[in-house]
Amino acid sequence: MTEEIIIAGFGGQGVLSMGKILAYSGIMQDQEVSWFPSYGPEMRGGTANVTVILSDNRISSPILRVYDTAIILNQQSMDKFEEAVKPGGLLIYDGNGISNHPSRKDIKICRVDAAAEAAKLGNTKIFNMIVLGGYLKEKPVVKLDNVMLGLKKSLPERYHDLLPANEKAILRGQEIIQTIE
Amino acid sequence: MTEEIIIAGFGGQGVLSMGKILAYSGIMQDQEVSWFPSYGPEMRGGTANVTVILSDNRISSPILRVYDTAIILNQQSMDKFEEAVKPGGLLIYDGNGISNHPSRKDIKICRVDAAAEAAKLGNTKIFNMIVLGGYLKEKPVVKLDNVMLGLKKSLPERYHDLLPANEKAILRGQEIIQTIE
Amino acid sequence: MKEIRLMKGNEAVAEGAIRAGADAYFGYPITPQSEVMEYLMLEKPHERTGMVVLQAESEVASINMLYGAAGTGKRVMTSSSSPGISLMQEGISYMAGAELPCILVNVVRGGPGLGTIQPSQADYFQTTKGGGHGDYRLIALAPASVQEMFDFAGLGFELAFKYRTPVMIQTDGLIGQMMEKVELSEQQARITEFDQSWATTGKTPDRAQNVITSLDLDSSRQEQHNIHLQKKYQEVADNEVRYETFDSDDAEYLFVAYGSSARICQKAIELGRAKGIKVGLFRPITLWPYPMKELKAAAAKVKGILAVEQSAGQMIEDVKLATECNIKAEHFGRMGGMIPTPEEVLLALENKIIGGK
Amino acid sequence: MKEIRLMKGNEAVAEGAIRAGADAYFGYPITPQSEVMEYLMLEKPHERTGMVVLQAESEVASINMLYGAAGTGKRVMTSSSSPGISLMQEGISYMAGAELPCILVNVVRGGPGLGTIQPSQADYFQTTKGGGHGDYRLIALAPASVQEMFDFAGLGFELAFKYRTPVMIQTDGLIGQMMEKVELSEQQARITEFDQSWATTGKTPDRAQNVITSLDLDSSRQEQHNIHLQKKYQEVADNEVRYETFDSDDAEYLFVAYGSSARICQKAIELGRAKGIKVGLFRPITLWPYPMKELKAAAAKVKGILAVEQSAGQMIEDVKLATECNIKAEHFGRMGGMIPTPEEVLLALENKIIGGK
Amino acid sequence: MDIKDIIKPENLVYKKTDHMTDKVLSYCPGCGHGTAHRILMEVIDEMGVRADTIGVAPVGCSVLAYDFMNIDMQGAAHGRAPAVATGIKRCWPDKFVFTYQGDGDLAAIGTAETIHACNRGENITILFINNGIYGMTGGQMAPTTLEGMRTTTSPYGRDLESMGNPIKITELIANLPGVHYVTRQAVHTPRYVRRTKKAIFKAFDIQKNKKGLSFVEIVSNCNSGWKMTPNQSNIWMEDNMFPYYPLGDIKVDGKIINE
Amino acid sequence: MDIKDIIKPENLVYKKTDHMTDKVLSYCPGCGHGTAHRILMEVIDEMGVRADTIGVAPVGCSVLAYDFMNIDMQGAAHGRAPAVATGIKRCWPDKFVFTYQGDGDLAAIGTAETIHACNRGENITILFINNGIYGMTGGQMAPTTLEGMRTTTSPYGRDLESMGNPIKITELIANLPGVHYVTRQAVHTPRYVRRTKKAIFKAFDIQKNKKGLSFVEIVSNCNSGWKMTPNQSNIWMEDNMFPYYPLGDIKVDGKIINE
Amino acid sequence: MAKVIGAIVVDEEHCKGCEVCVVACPTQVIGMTDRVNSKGYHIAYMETPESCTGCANCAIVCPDGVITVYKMKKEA
Amino acid sequence: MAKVIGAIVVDEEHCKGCEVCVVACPTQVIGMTDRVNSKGYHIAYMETPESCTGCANCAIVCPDGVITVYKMKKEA
Ligand SMILES: Cc1ncc(C[n+]2csc(CCOP(=O)(O)OP(=O)(O)O)c2C)c(N)n1
Ligand SMILES: Cc1ncc(C[n+]2csc(CCOP(=O)(O)OP(=O)(O)O)c2C)c(N)n1
Ligand code: SF4
Ligand code: SF4
Ligand code: SF4
Ligand code: SF4
Ligand code: SF4
Ligand code: SF4
Ligand SMILES: [Mg+2]
Ligand SMILES: [Mg+2]
Repeated sequence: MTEEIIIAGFGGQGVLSMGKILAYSGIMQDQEVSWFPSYGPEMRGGTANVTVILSDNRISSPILRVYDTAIILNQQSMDKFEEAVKPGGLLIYDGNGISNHPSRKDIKICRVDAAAEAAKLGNTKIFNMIVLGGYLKEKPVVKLDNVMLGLKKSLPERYHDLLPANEKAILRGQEIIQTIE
Repeated sequence: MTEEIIIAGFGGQGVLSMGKILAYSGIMQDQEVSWFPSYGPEMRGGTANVTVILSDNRISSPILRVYDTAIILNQQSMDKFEEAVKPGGLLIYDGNGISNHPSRKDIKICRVDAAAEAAKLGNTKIFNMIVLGGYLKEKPVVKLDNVMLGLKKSLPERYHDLLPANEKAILRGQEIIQTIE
Repeated sequence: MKEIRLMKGNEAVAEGAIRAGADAYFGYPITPQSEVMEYLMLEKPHERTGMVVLQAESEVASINMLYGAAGTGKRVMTSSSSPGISLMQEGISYMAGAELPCILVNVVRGGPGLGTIQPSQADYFQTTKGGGHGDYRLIALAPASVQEMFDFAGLGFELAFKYRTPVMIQTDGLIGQMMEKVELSEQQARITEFDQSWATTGKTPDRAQNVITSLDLDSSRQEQHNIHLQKKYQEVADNEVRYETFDSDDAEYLFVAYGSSARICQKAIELGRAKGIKVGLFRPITLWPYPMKELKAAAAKVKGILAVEQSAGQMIEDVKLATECNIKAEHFGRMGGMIPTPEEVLLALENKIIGGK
Repeated sequence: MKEIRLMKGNEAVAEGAIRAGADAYFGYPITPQSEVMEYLMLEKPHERTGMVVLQAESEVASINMLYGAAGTGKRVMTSSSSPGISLMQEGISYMAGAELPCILVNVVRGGPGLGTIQPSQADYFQTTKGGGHGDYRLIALAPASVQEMFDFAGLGFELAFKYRTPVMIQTDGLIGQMMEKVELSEQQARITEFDQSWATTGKTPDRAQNVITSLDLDSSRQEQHNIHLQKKYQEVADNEVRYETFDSDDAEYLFVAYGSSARICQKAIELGRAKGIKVGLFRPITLWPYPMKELKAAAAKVKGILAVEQSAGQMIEDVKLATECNIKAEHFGRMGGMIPTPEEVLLALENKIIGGK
Repeated sequence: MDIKDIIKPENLVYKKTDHMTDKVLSYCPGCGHGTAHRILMEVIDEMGVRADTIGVAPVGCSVLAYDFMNIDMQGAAHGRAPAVATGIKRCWPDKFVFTYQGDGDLAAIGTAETIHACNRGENITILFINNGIYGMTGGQMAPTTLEGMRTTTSPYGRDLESMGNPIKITELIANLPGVHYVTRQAVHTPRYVRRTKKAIFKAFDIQKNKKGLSFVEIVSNCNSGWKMTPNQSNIWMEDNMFPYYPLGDIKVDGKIINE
Repeated sequence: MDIKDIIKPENLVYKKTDHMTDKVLSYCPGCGHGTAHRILMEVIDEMGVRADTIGVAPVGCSVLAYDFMNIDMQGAAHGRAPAVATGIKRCWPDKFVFTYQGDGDLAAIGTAETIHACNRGENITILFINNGIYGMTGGQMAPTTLEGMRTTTSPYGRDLESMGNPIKITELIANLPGVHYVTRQAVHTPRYVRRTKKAIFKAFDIQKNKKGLSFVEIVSNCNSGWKMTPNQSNIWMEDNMFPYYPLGDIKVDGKIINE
Repeated sequence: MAKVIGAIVVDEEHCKGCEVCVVACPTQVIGMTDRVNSKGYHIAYMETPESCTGCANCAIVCPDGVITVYKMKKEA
Repeated sequence: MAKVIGAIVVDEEHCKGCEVCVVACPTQVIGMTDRVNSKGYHIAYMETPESCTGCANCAIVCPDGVITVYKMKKEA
């Protein structure tokens, strides 16, 4: 199994840490993983994205032109990455702030309104976990147990009390994700 | 005509400027010239030498292993350069401070006791001009007129009153040089 | 049990240095490698192993602090990125001349000048041919994974001390910034009882003074010193070549690429083989000494070579020298921080080598 | 009437700069080139032509003063010797990246490190392959006489402005310290009304702001900038190759040498021809762009090449690349400030090329 | 009364000077760099000297200053702006030349260039933005970082013993005879903005009259690096930075002010 | 009484310390470098700390200091001795580490390293030989060259307007809190040699007690560069250098001495 | 007596929502919108326009220079 | 009263003839030889040995450290 993912959005949306949790989860189930972020000062207030690859085999290129899955969290990223999903691949997006919705017919498109949901739950910090949940619903590349282990690894100990909230968010994401025709 | 000369002695003996005057003299009679000194802090209190080449043709290497003429002004230089005179070449030295006199049979050896003579004349500054005079007696590669022109060129204007004394020293050198059997 | 972590390349080389028993790190922040010092500061290696970490006032100061500490026999490291490495060139030449072991890490970014902070491989010439003055060489290791970033810290110290010479870990923003799984080796003790025969640790009555210098105003002695250095470099060239091949057994074409480009080429091979193109990879691990003989041998079995490097074409010169211009060899690269995609690389192979005359 | 003087190479390049209408010199003392600034200070060029001469606090400051002045469209020069040139590498990369014209003079001494103050040619790699970071090139002129030291100041400015790029006058202690006859050309006026289309001289209402920078954080634009630079370098390579040959018409063997080594080889040719050895000289005048095609053509007519360079063997790589390894080519050189004698050079030809297998 | 009646050209009181470009500033929300840029451009605007002004941008968050200041500018290498400015000024003694530098740029890697441009009394103006941190590279310790302050390279707080003292470079260079005017200001409140602008005016006036080097430090916030909101950071700055880096003139007319 | 009766081992009063090698000093006749070397070695000898001392030589006339000081030494790049010493000292906090630097080395190219080692309060000793000139390279102007002084790069005398002011780096670094002891001395007469030796003792003592950086400037002659005989140069030094660079302690026990 | 009345115009797309103007206004005129601009920032606006004196404090201190200020005399 | 008498020994080959010792001697003991050593330098020597007090001033100030000093009590 090899899953090649791009996650893209605003700097503050937790894009990088979502990728990191995914990568950690992969490690927890003995997979090879790679995580490559956009970096540098242009991230300041701008966009952020990260390429995550999970695989049973040694990973070749950590950067890619096309992806199995694109998780898209703002309009700029939609403009940039809709075309980068492999035919037959998956595109997940949060509808908040999206003006031009994805239109490709050769891929599966899902929507997870995580921003709205997070606002509803009064905790914007779990936004990215809701998205992650949605993704895992569609592609259970890692087991929830391993995600929780990964989360634990990637969070400093002093934040471990947040783990239950995060787990809930993931579950909620799995519930609210919907496939767009 | 090509004349390849090494002049070697102590730092304070005017070795470099003697070479410079010779080079200037060559220019005055439309020759090609090159002048390459030993340089750097090791000159401080140590030895100094300069390679001077005068030629009617374009000069190739400004540094050499063997010379037509070696003008040697202290023992260290004697040790180093006696062997560097081409067979049939000329070695001129000042006997002052020389403990091992030159012994080669295949070259012409001349002695010009310029230090003693300069002391006698009460002007140690003209030491190198006496040596130069001796050399020009043996090898009139440049005309005295041109030497004086060269001297004029290489001396700052404020020292031009010293020219007559220098001319006299050259003439004196021509007188006192003697060939050693 | 193996200790496994998800780490950035920059963090891995820092942790690698700690575990290899490094004594000191001196550095100055610059993107995309600031995580090296940040990681070290966070880890308090002074408490873990006694390792010293100091933020210097500049890269010039860093390299000269390295010189001082290395001159006492210590295992020392610095890291920077292209402009900062340029500032170190005088100091690097001094360290090579004075035969001081150390690890330098260059997380290369796009140049020239201030350029960009994105990944690049355009400092190949600087590292392999001599960015500083005089005849010297750096042993240059080019990791292609985060694991190697970790491993090469240890290997780097080993080589640096074996030959008393600076070792460059030549990598780029891609390897430095990406995270991968790393298997950590065990902590090695810092070496406090070491060979001080040459190190300046204070003259004791039982030995003559030790002096660390690159100066000898006597040219003939200076030449002897240079001959000694050249002999040492020859020994390194004879013994320390490292490289790796992928899918090269049946290959008709070869990518030659190091570091991040090698990773991209591996994906291009997957894509190429899927299309029936028999292409393999020759990956120099040591950029200097360059695997001359090994590449020549590998080249003899194929029809053409594409050297892939994120530059205008630097390593291609060594490819040509290695293969004695006996085989079609072209350069493909992107510049200014652009990273080529596997698709582009494959296309370049098809156009420049397979399709080319 | 021709103005003829006996001058040191260092003085000649300084006088050449004044006469070529240089606007400014910034530098820092270092043997064996301190006479450049000393000569300028003595000559009061500020009174002669208005030229500015300033002793900087370091070579790092010098190169950045150069950057500032060059960025306003001025004709500027600095000079140094090996360790000082190493310190300038960041600044040189910046100037290349920002496309600033200037003359750099490297009066090379023995390295690595502090080395010695005697002549050397071991900074060939640094100058021709890129001592600084990133993909850039310096036009490198290698004078072989004091006359050329004078002439190349003018030529250097011409090329620097034609291509808006730094020009290196690559010489060594031998050429810098020796005196020869120089025929001085006439004083050229300093150019006060110049093309300010790119220079930062104060934004006027009739034009957009001018900016001098080497930064572009946008990688695709940075790549475009790099492509532009590479095109420019190609143009230089196509048009500005300079070289010279001696006694090569009937030659069976060729010395390839530049600068002071070329002079020594000329004497070796005299000695060799006296012994009946038909040897000639191919002398690259531009070290970059290297006379690739021209050397290839010259090599086709001979049996073997000895590359003579006061180094451990740097230019030999370009000789091999130029000749595509199709001809026997060996390196001969001395190091650490030792200057080979003509006799040695000839002997090396006999042993390594004529006698060699 | 309707707002539309007020918003009329003839009622205009304040508007960003056209010496600033229209590009969106690359600075974080609330960062003092933007304010400092603007008042500097206002001075050049009001003095009418744009055609005679060449600015030098540093490497730091303000590396792109030339994207925002609509004047001729050069981007210097990290720390070398004073040398770059020297090169310019020596060739163009009648132009106005300024550098705009951060604390890492000016007081760490650029120390030698700063000290020597000051010591030579180059007739230029140095604007020094002291935010106690390396903003650009992600919040590392600067030479001016306060004792105990947490940064990414002093994650447990700056320790004087091992990391040295926060340096008062401004007081230091004030001792040099070539330096004519030295002041320390801030731009986080309207009052200080007005004062700082006056100081910049004065600095340019000194340059015009060829009296030597003028040096204007602006103590500023780096809310991203300090990990605070902009307004929090301004309060923290008043409480912590100003006591160590007290505001006010340090040297006027070539004479050090002794309180 | 016969001289031979006096010259006996038991009557020995003074003899060059064996911490100096027997090599002929590379310095010009009468140059203060030799004296400075010797008293430094005497201090190390008398303190018995050779086995714990690492010296750092600069680039300057004293580049070969390690040929004369019979102790472990490193030759630093021009100006970088304080960084080299920092590297050593951080790894060996219990060793004695000193730098020996000229005025070009310390106050021109090495300004940043000097200021920052001082500012960090590295527990080292800096010996600073100020002879107002670049001796090694043939007598060029140094940052400390006096106004009007002729050198090969100021052949018509140092002009303050275009070449800047002679810098008092010693007074400058005395302002830095990390610096514990700063003094300015000379070695051209027996009285000053004895004083300077005491100052060096004090500096090493401070280092032993880990109190911070100590900085001993020695105003010295460069008769070659100044183009005078040694004794002339010493008189010229008293008449011209001392008024500008007054001798005496500048900072003691971390406190600046105000006259 | 002629009272002075002011008004500000915020360049909404370029406001970064830093709120520095909010605390700088001596008469507490400025508030922040709930909605965000395309960069995701809340926007400064006149919450109590009637209190604005046109003193320009807000504009002077706005790091992004996005405030334009107007002022006129209002007959009492 | 026991008078103190001193003597100095100059390492002749290593003396550089700088004459710094000459002016440093409080009792004008030291003169310079006419002859030179192999480096060409005149050499410091005790011109008036009877005046030497063994104070070591000359040795302390000799840049090349070539003076060794001896001293003994001379019964009056
Ligand atoms: C030679 C070199 N070293 C390091 C860097 C990386 N760098 C860029 S900006 C910077 C520090 C910026 O801090 P400061 O000068 O305080 O400016 P600020 O961003 O805080 O305004 C550093 C270290 C560089 N670009 N070049
Ligand atoms: C990077 C570099 N720049 C320049 C030099 C040349 N250089 C050697 S010593 C020196 C100055 C010496 O003057 P100072 O430090 O005052 O020592 P002094 O000789 O007067 O004792 C210079 C410029 C060098 N070796 N390295
Ligand atoms: S990082 Fe700091 S200094 Fe830089 S723009 Fe952001 S707040 Fe301003
Ligand atoms: S040049 Fe000057 S400093 Fe150097 S040894 Fe001679 S007198 Fe001393
Ligand atoms: S200060 Fe400017 S950018 Fe900040 S909230 Fe107010 S208007 Fe917006
Ligand atoms: S102009 Fe003055 S009163 Fe009006 S909003 Fe701005 S700060 Fe407030
Ligand atoms: S020991 Fe004293 S008295 Fe004797 S020669 Fe020396 S200085 Fe003079
Ligand atoms: S001071 Fe020393 S070197 Fe100088 S003359 Fe006297 S003994 Fe000789
Ligand atoms: Mg800052
Ligand atoms: Mg000096």
